Amino acid sequence: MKCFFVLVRRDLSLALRQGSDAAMALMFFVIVVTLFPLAVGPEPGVLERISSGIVWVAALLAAMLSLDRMFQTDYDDGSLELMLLTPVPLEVLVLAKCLAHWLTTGLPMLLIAPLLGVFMNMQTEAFPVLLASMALGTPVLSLLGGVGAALVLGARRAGTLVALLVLPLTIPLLIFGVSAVEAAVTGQSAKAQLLILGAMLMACLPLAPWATAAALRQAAG
Amino acid sequence: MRIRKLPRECLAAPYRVEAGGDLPYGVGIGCEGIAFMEVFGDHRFEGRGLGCQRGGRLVFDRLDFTLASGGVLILKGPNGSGKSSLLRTMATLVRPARGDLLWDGVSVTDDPQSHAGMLHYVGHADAAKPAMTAEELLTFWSGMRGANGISVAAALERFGIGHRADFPARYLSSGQKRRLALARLLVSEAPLWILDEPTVGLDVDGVAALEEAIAGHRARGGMIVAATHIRFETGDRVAELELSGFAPSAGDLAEAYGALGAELRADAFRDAS
Amino acid sequence: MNWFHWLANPARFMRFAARLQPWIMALGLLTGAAGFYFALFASPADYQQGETVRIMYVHVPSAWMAMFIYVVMAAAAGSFLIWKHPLADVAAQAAAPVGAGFTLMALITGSLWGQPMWGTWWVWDARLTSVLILFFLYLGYIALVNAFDDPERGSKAGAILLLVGVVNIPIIKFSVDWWNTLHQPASVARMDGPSIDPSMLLPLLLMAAAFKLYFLYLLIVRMRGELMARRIRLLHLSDVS
Amino acid sequence: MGGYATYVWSSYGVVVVMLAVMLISSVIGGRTRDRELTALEERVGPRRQRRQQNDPEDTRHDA
Repeated sequence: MKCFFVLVRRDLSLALRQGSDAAMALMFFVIVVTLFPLAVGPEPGVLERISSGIVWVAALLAAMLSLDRMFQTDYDDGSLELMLLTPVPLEVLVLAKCLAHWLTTGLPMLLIAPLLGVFMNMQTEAFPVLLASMALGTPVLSLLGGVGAALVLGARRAGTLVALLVLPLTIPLLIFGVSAVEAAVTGQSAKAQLLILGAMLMACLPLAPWATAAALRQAAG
Repeated sequence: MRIRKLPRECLAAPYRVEAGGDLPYGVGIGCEGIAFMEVFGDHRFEGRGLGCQRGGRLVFDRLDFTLASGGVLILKGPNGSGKSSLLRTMATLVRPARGDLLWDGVSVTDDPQSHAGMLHYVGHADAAKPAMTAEELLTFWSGMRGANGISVAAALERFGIGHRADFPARYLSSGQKRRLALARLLVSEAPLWILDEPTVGLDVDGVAALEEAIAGHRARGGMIVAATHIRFETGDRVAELELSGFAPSAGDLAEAYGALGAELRADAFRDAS
Repeated sequence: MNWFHWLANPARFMRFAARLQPWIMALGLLTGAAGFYFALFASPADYQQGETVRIMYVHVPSAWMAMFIYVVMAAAAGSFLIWKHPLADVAAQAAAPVGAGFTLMALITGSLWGQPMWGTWWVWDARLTSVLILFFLYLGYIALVNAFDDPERGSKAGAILLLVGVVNIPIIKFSVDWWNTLHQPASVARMDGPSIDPSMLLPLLLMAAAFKLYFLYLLIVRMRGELMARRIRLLHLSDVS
Repeated sequence: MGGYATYVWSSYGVVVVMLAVMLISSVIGGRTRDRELTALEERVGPRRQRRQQNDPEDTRHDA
């Protein structure tokens, strides 16, 4: 268990020192959302209607942008091999990597999402649900993304490929995340959607690291 | 791992025993008269009929080796003969295409995770994160594997980079990065060291430090497999393995490609279509 | 189980498959001809959808095949990862383009069905949307398998992706259905219709059977090709060394 | 076909064409590889066949 925290701490301190990676994903998130009012026009009604979808799609895309860094540097400099050779189950280490990834990309996006909601004329009543749906959804994004990031290690054009592989798998997340916010906007209960998102997180928590670990082992071999 | 809990000074002590001294093999004098063999216990690492496949190509086949506590196995062979592949197979990073690896007579291929705790692997890459200092890197790896060796500062000192402890790895020269990678061997204990060209980039002092570390490791019952040009006193428990002797023949190549081997004659089914 | 192991030998499997091939072809042609006849001429037009219902007889079996082939590939991937048998990987890689082809077929016929029904070439109908996502999954698999210089790496990564995908498919299907009921106005007819008359069931099942036999035949042909490609690669390698 | 003939026939046309294209391209691909393999085996073959005759364990996968 100690290894888990040691690895999270290392990844966090690396992310802080090479802050540009995490910041770039966040900037991308903000810029993509900003493009939409410019593209579809600034009428508050239109923006409000599409706001939840835009924020979620932008979050998905921004997460994809940061994914290929997740294991790539460790793979390139040999750290990954050494991690495989620690006496800890690899799944635990994968979970630590995913947590670190979420803390550096998912969490900042989650925190800035209300601001983007304001940009998009979203009703303030919907903000708690937006935050809740993203709090449940972005960890799933990191976990699923980990599988993709591990699969493309050593592949040609890995950065693009990982998005092609992971984005279709995140569609359920998008559907329920957006619909939770929409329910809140129209004054309905978003409980069902949030529960389903929670179930997805619970299902991903054991399954995704397992698949990621298998992918990492074959990447090193 | 059967490592007796010893005070840190004791673990540091064996490195002062000179290689090739008069002491009976594997026994050194530490503080409080502890015999070093007890540090790792008596182990045996064997390979039986190993075959390894890289990029769809069989690089060596039907290879056997045996390594006992205190022993050294030096891999020899021209480029492409599979030295690195064999070392990676021994480290369970690569699954052998054929044959089996045994630790104390028990197969390790089915449970690589527990075998991983038994070994240190130093490959071509130094795993030096440019943004982390030497000390942080070593502390990290000792946290991952358990800090049961000598202290981080002492390990850095032993490889002569103590004065660079606070330097981010991006400012270290390639030789210093190599020393840093080797210092990892000392901060956490493992009976088996797998070293792939460990002296690349090292100067004379660096090689000497490595030799000292290796001698100390052996004196305490550790074993070493290496592809290296370091000269070892031949004789007691130093074996050489010439890999070019295990290059597969064409027939082996055909057979080893899984079950798509020699008997898959195209004409066996071509006529029927 | 014994039988399974017996067939796991590629040469033996191919010999066995070659003996099976003419029978599959005959049976496939028979069901195919009957299927086309019933679908186009010997079945009644739907009272609601008119003659366009005939498109269903190719659209729905294609969509079924798209799903079926993905599951077959995932099963092959599972046995490749567990038993490390290359034949399973050969099967998965040989089936992938066929699965993608059926998916594309389902999309095109769905679009041709949608135009007269809804007056537009594309509607975000639940089935069409799921099939579209499935198409992406197929393309992702094919892209991943071919993205490595070492074919072995591609095989293993692809197999893991297939297993992850097959776990996800029911979730995707569920979420798309859910999303669809949320956004679909009730007045628009669903593509599957309320209930299927037995006179429509016969051509549907015949076509489904014909498609399955076609897939089986093509799988054998493609597996043979893939095995040969591997043997060629092997001979090149042994030639070099 | 009740005015919808274009749609019905074109969808059946698409199906038939795609089925045919997949089948023909696979068969042609197989043939090309077959030829390549034959040529290769003729080139590399003699050496291999000699080896196999000497190798009593040739049938080990059948075991």
